[in-house]
Amino acid sequence: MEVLLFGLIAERAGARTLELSAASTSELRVRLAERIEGLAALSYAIAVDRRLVMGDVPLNGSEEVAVLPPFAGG
Amino acid sequence: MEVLLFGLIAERAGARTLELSAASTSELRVRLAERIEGLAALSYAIAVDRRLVMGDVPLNGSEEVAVLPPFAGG
Amino acid sequence: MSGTKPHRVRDIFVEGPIDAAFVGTSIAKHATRTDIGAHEIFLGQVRADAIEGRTVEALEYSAYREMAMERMTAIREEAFAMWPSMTCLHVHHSLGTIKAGELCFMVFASAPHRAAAREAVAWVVDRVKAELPIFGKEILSDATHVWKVNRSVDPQGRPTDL
Amino acid sequence: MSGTKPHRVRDIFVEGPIDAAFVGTSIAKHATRTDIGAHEIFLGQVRADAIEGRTVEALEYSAYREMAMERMTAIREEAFAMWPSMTCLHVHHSLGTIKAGELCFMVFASAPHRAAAREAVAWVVDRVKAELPIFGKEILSDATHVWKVNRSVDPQGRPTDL
Repeated sequence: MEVLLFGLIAERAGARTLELSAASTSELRVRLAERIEGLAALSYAIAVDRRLVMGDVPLNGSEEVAVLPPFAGG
Repeated sequence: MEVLLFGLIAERAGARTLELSAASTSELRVRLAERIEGLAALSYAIAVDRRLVMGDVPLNGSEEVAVLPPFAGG
Repeated sequence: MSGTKPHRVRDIFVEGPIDAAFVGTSIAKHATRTDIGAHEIFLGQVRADAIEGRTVEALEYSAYREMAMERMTAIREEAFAMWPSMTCLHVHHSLGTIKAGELCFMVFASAPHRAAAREAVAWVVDRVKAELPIFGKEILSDATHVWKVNRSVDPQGRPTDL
Repeated sequence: MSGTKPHRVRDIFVEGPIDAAFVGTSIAKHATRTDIGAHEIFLGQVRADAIEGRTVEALEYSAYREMAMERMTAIREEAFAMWPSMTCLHVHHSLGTIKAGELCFMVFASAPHRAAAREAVAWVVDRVKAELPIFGKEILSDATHVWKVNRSVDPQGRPTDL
Protein backbone atom coordinates (compact mmCIF):
# COMPACT_ATOMS: atom_id res chain seq x y z
CA MET A 1 0.00 0.00 0.00
CA GLU A 2 0.97 3.64 -0.43
CA VAL A 3 1.68 5.30 2.92
CA LEU A 4 1.44 9.10 3.21
CA LEU A 5 4.26 10.87 5.05
CA PHE A 6 4.22 14.35 6.51
CA GLY A 7 6.46 16.98 8.07
CA LEU A 8 9.60 15.75 9.80
CA ILE A 9 8.86 12.12 8.79
CA ALA A 10 8.62 13.04 5.10
CA GLU A 11 11.83 15.05 5.45
CA ARG A 12 13.68 12.09 6.98
CA ALA A 13 12.30 9.69 4.39
CA GLY A 14 13.12 12.10 1.57
CA ALA A 15 9.66 11.33 0.16
CA ARG A 16 5.97 12.25 0.57
CA THR A 17 4.85 8.63 0.11
CA LEU A 18 6.29 5.16 0.63
CA GLU A 19 5.13 1.89 -0.95
CA LEU A 20 4.96 -0.71 1.83
CA SER A 21 3.21 -3.96 2.74
CA ALA A 22 1.91 -4.45 6.28
CA ALA A 23 -0.98 -6.48 7.71
CA SER A 24 -1.26 -4.32 10.82
CA THR A 25 -0.15 -0.98 12.21
CA SER A 26 2.41 -2.80 14.38
CA GLU A 27 3.94 -4.37 11.30
CA LEU A 28 3.74 -0.99 9.56
CA ARG A 29 5.89 0.54 12.34
CA VAL A 30 8.52 -2.16 11.78
CA ARG A 31 8.52 -1.62 8.01
CA LEU A 32 8.74 2.16 8.40
CA ALA A 33 11.74 1.80 10.75
CA GLU A 34 13.48 -0.32 8.10
CA ARG A 35 12.96 2.34 5.46
CA ILE A 36 13.44 5.58 7.40
CA GLU A 37 16.76 6.07 9.15
CA GLY A 38 16.50 7.32 12.72
CA LEU A 39 12.72 6.75 12.90
CA ALA A 40 13.09 4.93 16.22
CA ALA A 41 14.02 8.20 17.89
CA LEU A 42 10.98 10.06 16.56
CA SER A 43 7.45 10.27 17.89
CA TYR A 44 4.73 9.82 15.35
CA ALA A 45 1.12 8.69 15.12
CA ILE A 46 -0.62 6.60 12.48
CA ALA A 47 -3.89 7.63 10.90
CA VAL A 48 -6.04 5.03 9.14
CA ASP A 49 -8.74 6.42 6.88
CA ARG A 50 -8.07 9.88 8.37
CA ARG A 51 -8.49 8.85 11.99
CA LEU A 52 -5.70 8.43 14.53
CA VAL A 53 -5.41 4.83 15.70
CA MET A 54 -3.98 3.72 19.01
CA GLY A 55 -2.48 0.27 19.68
CA ASP A 56 -2.40 -2.39 17.00
CA VAL A 57 -4.99 -2.27 14.21
CA PRO A 58 -5.24 -4.73 11.28
CA LEU A 59 -4.76 -3.36 7.76
CA ASN A 60 -6.13 -4.90 4.54
CA GLY A 61 -4.22 -2.68 2.17
CA SER A 62 -7.22 -0.68 0.95
CA GLU A 63 -7.06 1.92 3.71
CA GLU A 64 -5.65 5.42 3.44
CA VAL A 65 -2.69 5.21 5.84
CA ALA A 66 -0.70 8.22 6.98
CA VAL A 67 2.30 8.71 9.28
CA LEU A 68 2.01 11.90 11.30
CA PRO A 69 4.65 13.69 13.37
CA PRO A 70 3.46 15.89 16.24
CA PHE A 71 0.92 18.52 15.24
CA ALA A 72 1.93 22.16 15.13
CA GLY A 73 -1.12 24.04 13.88
CA GLY A 74 -2.13 27.41 15.23
CA MET B 1 -22.88 74.88 41.30
CA GLU B 2 -23.39 73.53 37.79
CA VAL B 3 -24.48 69.89 37.84
CA LEU B 4 -23.93 67.75 34.74
CA LEU B 5 -26.84 65.58 33.59
CA PHE B 6 -26.69 62.56 31.28
CA GLY B 7 -28.89 60.14 29.39
CA LEU B 8 -32.38 59.58 30.74
CA ILE B 9 -31.84 62.17 33.52
CA ALA B 10 -30.90 64.88 31.01
CA GLU B 11 -33.90 63.91 28.91
CA ARG B 12 -36.27 64.22 31.87
CA ALA B 13 -34.73 67.52 32.96
CA GLY B 14 -34.80 68.84 29.39
CA ALA B 15 -31.25 70.10 29.97
CA ARG B 16 -27.63 68.91 30.00
CA THR B 17 -26.79 70.99 33.10
CA LEU B 18 -28.64 72.41 36.10
CA GLU B 19 -27.56 75.28 38.34
CA LEU B 20 -28.11 74.16 41.95
CA SER B 21 -26.88 74.80 45.49
CA ALA B 22 -26.25 71.86 47.81
CA ALA B 23 -23.86 71.34 50.72
CA SER B 24 -23.89 67.57 50.40
CA THR B 25 -24.89 64.82 47.97
CA SER B 26 -27.95 64.11 50.14
CA GLU B 27 -29.07 67.70 49.78
CA LEU B 28 -28.27 67.51 46.09
CA ARG B 29 -30.68 64.57 45.72
CA VAL B 30 -33.45 66.64 47.34
CA ARG B 31 -32.74 69.64 45.08
CA LEU B 32 -32.66 67.43 41.98
CA ALA B 33 -36.02 65.89 42.89
CA GLU B 34 -37.49 69.40 43.17
CA ARG B 35 -36.26 70.30 39.70
CA ILE B 36 -36.74 67.07 37.74
CA GLU B 37 -40.26 65.67 37.60
CA GLY B 38 -40.46 61.92 38.24
CA LEU B 39 -36.87 61.67 39.45
CA ALA B 40 -37.96 59.74 42.56
CA ALA B 41 -38.84 56.77 40.35
CA LEU B 42 -35.43 56.70 38.64
CA SER B 43 -32.19 55.09 39.68
CA TYR B 44 -29.14 57.24 39.32
CA ALA B 45 -25.67 57.64 40.79
CA ILE B 46 -23.73 60.78 41.64
CA ALA B 47 -20.14 61.31 40.57
CA VAL B 48 -18.00 63.90 42.33
CA ASP B 49 -14.84 64.88 40.49
CA ARG B 50 -15.40 61.97 38.12
CA ARG B 51 -15.71 59.30 40.79
CA LEU B 52 -18.92 57.60 41.90
CA VAL B 53 -19.77 58.39 45.50
CA MET B 54 -21.84 56.23 47.81
CA GLY B 55 -23.72 57.51 50.86
CA ASP B 56 -23.62 61.16 51.86
CA VAL B 57 -20.61 63.25 50.86
CA PRO B 58 -20.11 66.98 51.65
CA LEU B 59 -19.86 69.38 48.70
CA ASN B 60 -18.13 72.78 48.73
CA GLY B 61 -19.39 73.90 45.35
CA SER B 62 -16.03 73.67 43.55
CA GLU B 63 -16.38 70.00 42.61
CA GLU B 64 -17.39 68.65 39.21
CA VAL B 65 -20.72 66.99 40.03
CA ALA B 66 -22.56 64.70 37.64
CA VAL B 67 -25.84 62.79 37.79
CA LEU B 68 -25.58 59.42 36.05
CA PRO B 69 -28.35 57.03 35.04
CA PRO B 70 -27.44 53.33 34.70
CA PHE B 71 -24.52 52.64 32.38
CA ALA B 72 -25.14 51.03 28.99
CA GLY B 73 -21.74 50.86 27.30
CA GLY B 74 -20.66 47.93 25.17
CA MET C 1 0.88 49.50 20.08
CA SER C 2 1.35 51.27 23.40
CA GLY C 3 2.33 48.57 25.84
CA THR C 4 5.01 50.86 27.17
CA LYS C 5 2.65 53.78 27.80
CA PRO C 6 -0.38 52.45 29.66
CA HIS C 7 -0.73 55.68 31.64
CA ARG C 8 -1.52 58.03 28.81
CA VAL C 9 -5.13 59.23 28.76
CA ARG C 10 -6.46 58.30 25.34
CA ASP C 11 -9.77 59.02 23.76
CA ILE C 12 -11.59 55.75 23.26
CA PHE C 13 -14.60 57.41 21.64
CA VAL C 14 -15.35 57.53 17.94
CA GLU C 15 -18.30 59.36 16.38
CA GLY C 16 -20.57 56.89 14.61
CA PRO C 17 -20.01 53.19 14.00
CA ILE C 18 -16.63 51.47 14.10
CA ASP C 19 -15.68 50.58 10.53
CA ALA C 20 -14.82 46.91 9.95
CA ALA C 21 -11.96 48.08 7.72
CA PHE C 22 -10.58 50.05 10.68
CA VAL C 23 -10.33 46.77 12.60
CA GLY C 24 -8.37 45.30 9.68
CA THR C 25 -6.06 48.34 9.68
CA SER C 26 -5.54 48.04 13.44
CA ILE C 27 -4.56 44.38 13.02
CA ALA C 28 -2.14 45.21 10.18
CA LYS C 29 -0.32 47.78 12.33
CA HIS C 30 0.93 44.98 14.58
CA ALA C 31 2.97 43.25 11.86
CA THR C 32 6.14 45.01 12.99
CA ARG C 33 5.76 43.69 16.52
CA THR C 34 7.27 40.25 16.03
CA ASP C 35 7.10 39.49 19.76
CA ILE C 36 3.31 39.14 19.36
CA GLY C 37 1.95 35.61 18.88
CA ALA C 38 -1.74 36.14 19.60
CA HIS C 39 -4.41 38.76 19.02
CA GLU C 40 -7.83 38.56 20.64
CA ILE C 41 -10.56 40.93 19.48
CA PHE C 42 -14.04 41.49 20.85
CA LEU C 43 -16.52 43.46 18.77
CA GLY C 44 -19.94 44.57 19.88
CA GLN C 45 -22.57 44.86 17.13
CA VAL C 46 -25.97 46.52 17.54
CA ARG C 47 -28.69 43.84 17.61
CA ALA C 48 -32.15 44.38 16.12
CA ASP C 49 -33.82 43.08 19.27
CA ALA C 50 -37.60 42.85 19.45
CA ILE C 51 -39.10 44.87 22.30
CA GLU C 52 -42.83 44.34 22.78
CA GLY C 53 -43.55 43.97 19.09
CA ARG C 54 -41.22 46.73 18.01
CA THR C 55 -37.67 46.34 16.70
CA VAL C 56 -34.48 48.12 17.73
CA GLU C 57 -33.35 50.07 14.67
CA ALA C 58 -30.38 51.84 16.23
CA LEU C 59 -28.61 52.68 19.45
CA GLU C 60 -27.84 56.29 20.29
CA TYR C 61 -24.85 56.52 22.60
CA SER C 62 -23.73 59.43 24.74
CA ALA C 63 -21.11 59.55 27.47
CA TYR C 64 -19.63 61.54 30.31
CA ARG C 65 -16.40 61.62 28.33
CA GLU C 66 -14.01 63.03 30.93
CA MET C 67 -14.98 60.49 33.57
CA ALA C 68 -15.03 57.66 31.02
CA MET C 69 -11.48 58.47 29.93
CA GLU C 70 -10.24 58.60 33.52
CA ARG C 71 -11.90 55.27 34.31
CA MET C 72 -10.49 53.76 31.10
CA THR C 73 -6.98 54.87 32.04
CA ALA C 74 -7.35 53.14 35.41
CA ILE C 75 -8.71 50.00 33.76
CA ARG C 76 -5.81 49.97 31.28
CA GLU C 77 -3.24 50.29 34.05
CA GLU C 78 -4.86 47.51 36.01
CA ALA C 79 -5.03 45.27 32.93
CA PHE C 80 -1.30 45.73 32.19
CA ALA C 81 -0.55 44.98 35.86
CA MET C 82 -2.65 41.80 35.73
CA TRP C 83 -1.28 40.62 32.36
CA PRO C 84 2.27 42.03 32.26
CA SER C 85 3.11 40.07 29.09
CA MET C 86 0.38 41.93 27.20
CA THR C 87 1.93 43.87 24.32
CA CYS C 88 -0.92 46.25 23.59
CA LEU C 89 -4.54 46.98 24.33
CA HIS C 90 -6.87 49.03 22.15
CA VAL C 91 -10.37 50.06 23.19
CA HIS C 92 -12.85 52.01 21.08
CA HIS C 93 -16.49 52.84 21.73
CA SER C 94 -18.95 54.61 19.48
CA LEU C 95 -20.94 57.74 20.29
CA GLY C 96 -23.96 58.98 18.34
CA THR C 97 -26.31 56.84 16.29
CA ILE C 98 -25.26 53.26 15.50
CA LYS C 99 -27.69 51.28 13.35
CA ALA C 100 -28.50 47.60 13.85
CA GLY C 101 -25.75 45.53 12.23
CA GLU C 102 -23.10 48.20 12.82
CA LEU C 103 -20.19 47.89 15.25
CA CYS C 104 -20.17 50.00 18.42
CA PHE C 105 -17.41 48.57 20.62
CA MET C 106 -13.97 47.06 20.14
CA VAL C 107 -11.54 45.60 22.67
CA PHE C 108 -8.33 44.32 21.07
CA ALA C 109 -5.43 42.83 23.04
CA SER C 110 -2.17 41.34 21.79
CA ALA C 111 0.39 39.25 23.64
CA PRO C 112 3.14 36.71 22.99
CA HIS C 113 0.76 33.89 23.99
CA ARG C 114 -2.99 33.64 23.73
CA ALA C 115 -4.04 33.20 27.39
CA ALA C 116 -3.05 36.75 28.34
CA ALA C 117 -4.76 38.30 25.31
CA ARG C 118 -7.95 36.27 25.75
CA GLU C 119 -8.27 36.83 29.49
CA ALA C 120 -7.50 40.53 29.24
CA VAL C 121 -10.14 41.10 26.55
CA ALA C 122 -12.88 39.38 28.56
CA TRP C 123 -11.93 41.31 31.68
CA VAL C 124 -11.72 44.69 29.94
CA VAL C 125 -15.11 44.16 28.22
CA ASP C 126 -16.68 43.47 31.64
CA ARG C 127 -15.05 46.51 33.23
CA VAL C 128 -15.98 48.88 30.42
CA LYS C 129 -19.61 47.76 30.55
CA ALA C 130 -19.75 48.12 34.33
CA GLU C 131 -17.65 51.21 34.99
CA LEU C 132 -17.68 53.61 32.05
CA PRO C 133 -20.42 56.27 32.16
CA ILE C 134 -21.82 55.54 28.72
CA PHE C 135 -25.55 55.87 28.08
CA GLY C 136 -27.56 54.27 25.32
CA LYS C 137 -31.00 54.88 23.88
CA GLU C 138 -32.58 52.13 21.81
CA ILE C 139 -34.42 53.73 18.88
CA LEU C 140 -37.42 51.56 18.02
CA SER C 141 -39.22 50.99 14.74
CA ASP C 142 -42.20 53.10 15.86
CA ALA C 143 -39.88 56.08 16.52
CA THR C 144 -40.18 55.72 20.30
CA HIS C 145 -37.12 54.90 22.38
CA VAL C 146 -36.10 52.90 25.44
CA TRP C 147 -33.04 53.64 27.59
CA LYS C 148 -30.70 50.67 27.65
CA VAL C 149 -29.37 49.37 30.97
CA ASN C 150 -26.48 46.93 31.23
CA ARG C 151 -27.61 43.97 33.25
CA SER C 152 -24.22 43.82 34.92
CA VAL C 153 -24.80 47.11 36.74
CA ASP C 154 -27.28 47.50 39.58
CA PRO C 155 -29.79 50.37 39.77
CA GLN C 156 -27.34 52.53 41.73
CA GLY C 157 -24.76 52.18 39.00
CA ARG C 158 -22.62 49.77 40.98
CA PRO C 159 -21.15 46.84 39.10
CA THR C 160 -22.66 43.58 40.26
CA ASP C 161 -20.66 40.98 38.39
CA LEU C 162 -17.07 41.85 39.25
CA MET D 1 -22.28 33.23 7.78
CA SER D 2 -23.06 29.53 7.75
CA GLY D 3 -24.71 28.86 11.08
CA THR D 4 -27.33 26.84 9.28
CA LYS D 5 -24.82 24.60 7.47
CA PRO D 6 -22.33 23.37 10.03
CA HIS D 7 -21.98 20.02 8.28
CA ARG D 8 -20.50 21.23 5.02
CA VAL D 9 -16.84 20.32 4.55
CA ARG D 10 -15.05 23.59 3.94
CA ASP D 11 -11.46 24.27 3.14
CA ILE D 12 -9.93 26.14 6.04
CA PHE D 13 -6.53 26.43 4.35
CA VAL D 14 -5.18 29.50 2.62
CA GLU D 15 -1.84 29.65 0.80
CA GLY D 16 0.46 32.17 2.48
CA PRO D 17 -0.37 34.59 5.29
CA ILE D 18 -3.87 35.67 6.26
CA ASP D 19 -4.29 39.28 5.19
CA ALA D 20 -5.41 41.67 7.95
CA ALA D 21 -7.72 43.31 5.40
CA PHE D 22 -9.37 39.91 4.86
CA VAL D 23 -10.27 39.89 8.56
CA GLY D 24 -11.84 43.33 8.12
CA THR D 25 -13.81 42.08 5.11
CA SER D 26 -14.98 39.02 7.06
CA ILE D 27 -16.23 41.28 9.86
CA ALA D 28 -18.04 43.56 7.40
CA LYS D 29 -19.94 40.63 5.88
CA HIS D 30 -21.83 40.18 9.16
CA ALA D 31 -23.53 43.58 9.03
CA THR D 32 -26.66 42.05 7.50
CA ARG D 33 -27.01 39.61 10.39
CA THR D 34 -28.74 41.88 12.86
CA ASP D 35 -29.28 39.01 15.31
CA ILE D 36 -25.54 39.16 16.07
CA GLY D 37 -24.48 41.16 19.13
CA ALA D 38 -20.92 39.92 19.63
CA HIS D 39 -17.95 38.87 17.53
CA GLU D 40 -14.89 37.22 19.05
CA ILE D 41 -11.78 36.80 16.92
CA PHE D 42 -8.55 34.99 17.67
CA LEU D 43 -5.58 35.58 15.38
CA GLY D 44 -2.27 33.73 15.52
CA GLN D 45 0.77 35.72 14.41
CA VAL D 46 4.22 34.21 13.74
CA ARG D 47 6.60 35.20 16.54
CA ALA D 48 10.32 35.89 15.96
CA ASP D 49 11.29 33.63 18.86
CA ALA D 50 14.94 33.23 19.78
CA ILE D 51 16.14 29.61 19.63
CA GLU D 52 19.68 29.09 20.94
CA GLY D 53 20.97 32.39 19.65
CA ARG D 54 19.13 32.21 16.35
CA THR D 55 15.83 33.87 15.48
CA VAL D 56 12.70 32.44 13.89
CA GLU D 57 12.29 34.22 10.56
CA ALA D 58 9.30 32.29 9.26
CA LEU D 59 7.09 29.27 9.76
CA GLU D 60 6.56 26.87 6.91
CA TYR D 61 3.26 25.02 7.30
CA SER D 62 2.09 21.85 5.61
CA ALA D 63 -0.93 19.69 6.38
CA TYR D 64 -2.66 16.41 5.75
CA ARG D 65 -5.47 18.38 4.19
CA GLU D 66 -8.12 15.69 3.78
CA MET D 67 -7.87 14.56 7.41
CA ALA D 68 -7.67 18.16 8.64
CA MET D 69 -10.88 19.04 6.81
CA GLU D 70 -12.69 16.00 8.20
CA ARG D 71 -11.53 16.79 11.74
CA MET D 72 -12.52 20.44 11.28
CA THR D 73 -16.01 19.43 10.17
CA ALA D 74 -16.39 17.33 13.33
CA ILE D 75 -15.09 20.17 15.51
CA ARG D 76 -17.52 22.61 13.86
CA GLU D 77 -20.47 20.31 14.45
CA GLU D 78 -19.49 19.82 18.07
CA ALA D 79 -19.02 23.58 18.56
CA PHE D 80 -22.52 24.34 17.19
CA ALA D 81 -23.94 21.62 19.46
CA MET D 82 -22.18 23.09 22.50
CA TRP D 83 -23.08 26.72 21.69
CA PRO D 84 -26.40 26.46 19.83
CA SER D 85 -26.89 30.23 19.90
CA MET D 86 -23.70 30.70 17.83
CA THR D 87 -24.56 32.38 14.54
CA CYS D 88 -21.39 31.58 12.61
CA LEU D 89 -17.90 30.21 12.95
CA HIS D 90 -15.03 30.87 10.54
CA VAL D 91 -11.67 29.11 10.73
CA HIS D 92 -8.71 29.73 8.46
CA HIS D 93 -5.16 28.40 8.66
CA SER D 94 -2.19 29.23 6.48
CA LEU D 95 -0.07 26.80 4.49
CA GLY D 96 3.35 27.58 3.02
CA THR D 97 5.79 30.18 4.29
CA ILE D 98 4.54 32.74 6.82
CA LYS D 99 7.07 35.32 7.93
CA ALA D 100 7.44 36.62 11.49
CA GLY D 101 4.80 39.31 12.05
CA GLU D 102 2.36 37.75 9.58
CA LEU D 103 -0.92 36.09 10.50
CA CYS D 104 -1.27 32.31 10.16
CA PHE D 105 -4.49 31.38 11.99
CA MET D 106 -7.94 32.88 12.49
CA VAL D 107 -10.89 31.64 14.54
CA PHE D 108 -13.90 33.98 14.34
CA ALA D 109 -17.22 33.29 16.09
CA SER D 110 -20.35 35.43 16.23
CA ALA D 111 -23.40 35.10 18.49
CA PRO D 112 -26.23 37.19 19.91
CA HIS D 113 -24.34 37.47 23.23
CA ARG D 114 -20.64 37.45 23.95
CA ALA D 115 -20.27 34.41 26.24
CA ALA D 116 -21.04 31.92 23.44
CA ALA D 117 -18.69 33.62 20.97
CA ARG D 118 -15.85 33.92 23.47
CA GLU D 119 -16.11 30.38 24.81
CA ALA D 120 -16.46 28.84 21.35
CA VAL D 121 -13.36 30.64 20.03
CA ALA D 122 -11.18 29.49 22.93
CA TRP D 123 -12.45 25.92 22.58
CA VAL D 124 -12.02 25.78 18.79
CA VAL D 125 -8.48 27.19 19.01
CA ASP D 126 -7.57 24.43 21.48
CA ARG D 127 -9.15 21.73 19.35
CA VAL D 128 -7.52 22.88 16.11
CA LYS D 129 -4.07 22.97 17.75
CA ALA D 130 -4.55 19.52 19.27
CA GLU D 131 -6.41 17.64 16.55
CA LEU D 132 -5.65 19.00 13.10
CA PRO D 133 -2.73 17.32 11.30
CA ILE D 134 -0.83 20.53 10.54
CA PHE D 135 2.96 20.55 10.60
CA GLY D 136 5.27 23.53 11.00
CA LYS D 137 8.91 24.13 10.38
CA GLU D 138 10.56 27.13 12.04
CA ILE D 139 13.00 28.68 9.57
CA LEU D 140 15.88 30.20 11.55
CA SER D 141 18.13 33.15 10.79
CA ASP D 142 21.07 30.84 9.99
CA ALA D 143 18.99 29.04 7.34
CA THR D 144 18.61 25.91 9.49
CA HIS D 145 15.19 24.81 10.66
CA VAL D 146 13.46 23.26 13.67
CA TRP D 147 10.19 21.34 13.54
CA LYS D 148 7.58 22.98 15.74
CA VAL D 149 5.59 20.87 18.22
CA ASN D 150 2.47 22.12 19.96
CA ARG D 151 2.94 21.73 23.68
CA SER D 152 -0.68 20.71 24.01
CA VAL D 153 -0.07 17.45 22.12
CA ASP D 154 1.92 14.56 23.58
CA PRO D 155 4.67 12.77 21.61
CA GLN D 156 2.19 10.23 20.22
CA GLY D 157 0.10 13.02 18.79
CA ARG D 158 -2.60 12.65 21.43
CA PRO D 159 -4.11 15.84 22.79
CA THR D 160 -3.15 16.30 26.44
CA ASP D 161 -5.11 19.35 27.45
CA LEU D 162 -8.66 18.48 26.49
